[in-house]
Formats: sequence, C-alpha cells, structure tokens
Amino acid sequence: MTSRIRIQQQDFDLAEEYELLRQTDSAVGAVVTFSGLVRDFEVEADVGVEDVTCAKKSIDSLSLQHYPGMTEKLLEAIVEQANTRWNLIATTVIHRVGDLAPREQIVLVGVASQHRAEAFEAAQFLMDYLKTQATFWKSIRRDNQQQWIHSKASDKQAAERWSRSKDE
Amino acid sequence: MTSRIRIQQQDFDLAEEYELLRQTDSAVGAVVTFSGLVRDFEVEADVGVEDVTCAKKSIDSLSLQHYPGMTEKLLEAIVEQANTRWNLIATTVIHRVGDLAPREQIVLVGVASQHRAEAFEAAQFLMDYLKTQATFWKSIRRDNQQQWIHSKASDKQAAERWSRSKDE
Amino acid sequence: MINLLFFGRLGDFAKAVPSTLEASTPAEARELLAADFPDLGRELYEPQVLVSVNKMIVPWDQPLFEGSEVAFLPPVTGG
Amino acid sequence: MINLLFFGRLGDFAKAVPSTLEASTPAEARELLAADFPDLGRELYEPQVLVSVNKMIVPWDQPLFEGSEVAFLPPVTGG
Repeated sequence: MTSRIRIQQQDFDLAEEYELLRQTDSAVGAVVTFSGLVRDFEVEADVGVEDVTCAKKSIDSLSLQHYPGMTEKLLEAIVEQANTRWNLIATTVIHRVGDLAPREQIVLVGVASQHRAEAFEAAQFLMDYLKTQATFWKSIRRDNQQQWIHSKASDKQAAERWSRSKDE
Repeated sequence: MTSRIRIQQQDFDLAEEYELLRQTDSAVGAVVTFSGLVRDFEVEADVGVEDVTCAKKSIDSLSLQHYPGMTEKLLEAIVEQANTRWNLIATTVIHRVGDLAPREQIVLVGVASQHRAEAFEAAQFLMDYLKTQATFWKSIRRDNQQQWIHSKASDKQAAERWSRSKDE
Repeated sequence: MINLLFFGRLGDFAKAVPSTLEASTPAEARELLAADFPDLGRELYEPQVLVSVNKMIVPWDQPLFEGSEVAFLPPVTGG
Repeated sequence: MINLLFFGRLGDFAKAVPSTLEASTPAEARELLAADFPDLGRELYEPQVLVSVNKMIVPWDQPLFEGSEVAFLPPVTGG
C-alpha cells in the first residue's frame, strides 16, 4: 500500500491528492475523501444549576498545536492498522497546524481501494482514530481570548465502535 | 439543502464539485466525496460442476446505459431520502453514461454537513441506493464482444442494511 | 397502442420486437411478447425483472392507456 | 535531568515551570511539579491526562533516564 502522511501549516489541494490516489493503480475502483473544515462557530455546553444547554458561539479563528515527532508516529500506526483491517491500495492523511480562519481546510483523509465498502470504512476509521489518538490540540480565538477545545465523548464513542468487531 | 444531480457523458471535475460543496455555507464542517472509477478488470464467477470460482478478467471498456427521465427522478428521490434521514447542507450526485475506458471516472457522490458522521453515512447511503435503485445498466467490452454485467448480491445487502434501522 | 422499451440485457433479445403493441396491462404485453418471441419471453418472466409505466415502477396488472410507455427493466447495475 | 513538555491547556498552567527537572519516574515529576505549582498539579492529576516518554505513551511509573523527554498530554482534539 502507498501511504502519504503530512503535517503542515500550509493549505492542501484536494484535487492533487485525489489524482495521486486514483492514479496509484489500475485496480482502483473507489476513492473516498474526507475534508474537515473550520466552521465559524463552536457548540459549547453551558452547565447550569438545573440543566445543561448547548449554545453556538461564533469564533474568530482556530489554532492547532501538535507534538512534532510523536504525531507522525501515531498517524503511521493508525494508517498501518487500517491497512491490516482492509485491503487498501493507497491512503493519504494531511493535517494542518497553526492558525486557521473559518472555512479553511483542517484535515484531509483519502483512501483508494478496489471496492467502495473498504474505502468508506477505512476513511471513517482513520478519522475516528485520528480524532482520539493523534497528538493535536485545538484552541479557538474569540474577542482576543484563546480557549482550548474540550474533547468530545462522541468522538471517543466513534473510535470505540471499531474495537468491538471488524464487521460491526 | 442544496442538491445537484447530473447524468452526463462528459467527465466531471472533483475539485470543482468539492469547492461548490464546501462553499455552500460557513457551517460546513465536513465534506465526504466518493468517486467510482473504471477498473481494468471485472471479477467473474465461473460456475463449475462442483464449485464456483472467481476469476479476474481484463476489460477493454465499459458502457453505461440509462433510462432518461426515469433515472433523474429516482436519483432525486434517493437524495430526498438521505436529506430526511440526515441533517445535510449540500449533496452532489453525478453519473456518467456512454463508453468509458479503464481508469475513467464513472460516478461522484459528495456530501457536505456540519459533522463527519452524517457526511460519511449519507454518502454511503447514496451510493448503496444508487447502485440498487437507479436505472443504469453496465456492459463491458472485451475482444470486441459486449457483455452485460450481473447485479451483485453484495450491493443488494449493502442497501438493505439502511432499512433495518436508522442508527445501525 | 402502448410504447415498449427494453433496457440492459433485455435489449439484446428485443431487437426484432415492434416498438408498439395493443395491451391493457404490462402482464398482457409480456404474454403477447412471449408468444411471438420465446427467448425474450423467458427473460421477461425472470422474477427480478421489473416493469415501469410512464417512468414509474408499477405492478404487472397496472391498467394501461393509449400512449402508455411500458419499460422492461432488468436488475440495475450502475454506480 | 529530564526535559519537560506541556501540551494543550496544560501549557497555560506551565508558563513559569522550569523546562528540566530531576525525577526518576513521571509520577515523581508530577509530584514535584504539584508541590511547587498547585494549579498545574490539579490539572496533571486529572485522570484523562496521559504521559509520554521520548514520544511513547507510558505508565506513570516508567523509569526515566538522563535526558528523557517527558510530555504531559491532555485529551487530544485534532481532526
């Protein structure tokens, strides 16, 4: 399997990465891409005395920190796991770091395989594991104040479903 | 929801469609694309006296026929179903017809949403339903002979899992 | 008169078939076709073959009217 | 001496913390830090905080050596 992993400040070009994935081999029948984008708001939980409410709060920018040297190793391990589980022809994982404005691209996961089921599943697996295992930390900036984002229980649950069973 | 459905002979440009999807709204946090490509072989079952074996047979080209007027209506209904099930911001479905060489693009499904789970699921749903409900028929050409492709039990099973329950 | 369309592999068996016919249901059209074109008939009676009238999938006993477009559809294989 | 790194929100609490320390395990390093910097200490004792040594996640009682890189990692939030 061909695997491309990059952590970078600059933007990426989906079209370029897609062409690399689809041209890997004439056996490629399916390419799935996932792009994560900066939304212009974050959903925040307000924990009150009697109940918890969620509010959308607009943001000015997002900032991504990572642990250089460790993140690359973790992403390689995640891609290796996907490749053991599914029969993949090529994978691409690109994650940006530094300051990002709303609507900018944050992350790209791409998978090329013979059949669509394995491309869809592997792309979802890669995103679920990247979200919960790779050493990235996100903070938002709003009104000149920086605020670290809390990890989400839903991301943890999404990653856990893959350890239950392969076909679930 | 913004929906784009096209059936066309000419090729499509993933980058162009992706830009339309991601620029729909500043709430877009996730874009999933699926591209189906012509492989240079088809897997065929040889039914023998005692067992069934599968052989990869190379192909010269693929040809796609459809039922104009009906296919569009069916694709609209499929997209409408996806939009009822998930909270989607934009969808794109493009299917090519006519003669296609190996490595050419056949189909594109793209979904933009706030969160990744709904984009992944809706894209898979659209492909599963497109495969089993939209009036397209594929034939292959090999050594100057045309041969119609048989429908796959695995595609039928893939579509059926969506009728079991929403969250399964 | 109704108009007939044959898709996918059915088209290969329907090359000599007239494009119009007198029939009051798709089932009757199929019966008439099978009588004149037994190879096509065998294909049309395959349980997976569906029929549409004016681009809507319908039951085989759906009433037909002057000018109805009746299409015989083998299992689809797009994507 | 071991080298210390603090990521994510932990970095906000570690601005006055020295970048090196004498400790034989991450657990001992955490104890020493908590004694001098109680706000940081509370954060480091959160059960979700993990520790890595030389870029590998390890248990808190992992032996440390001269020059070990010890990083304190709050729950990750990439993607």
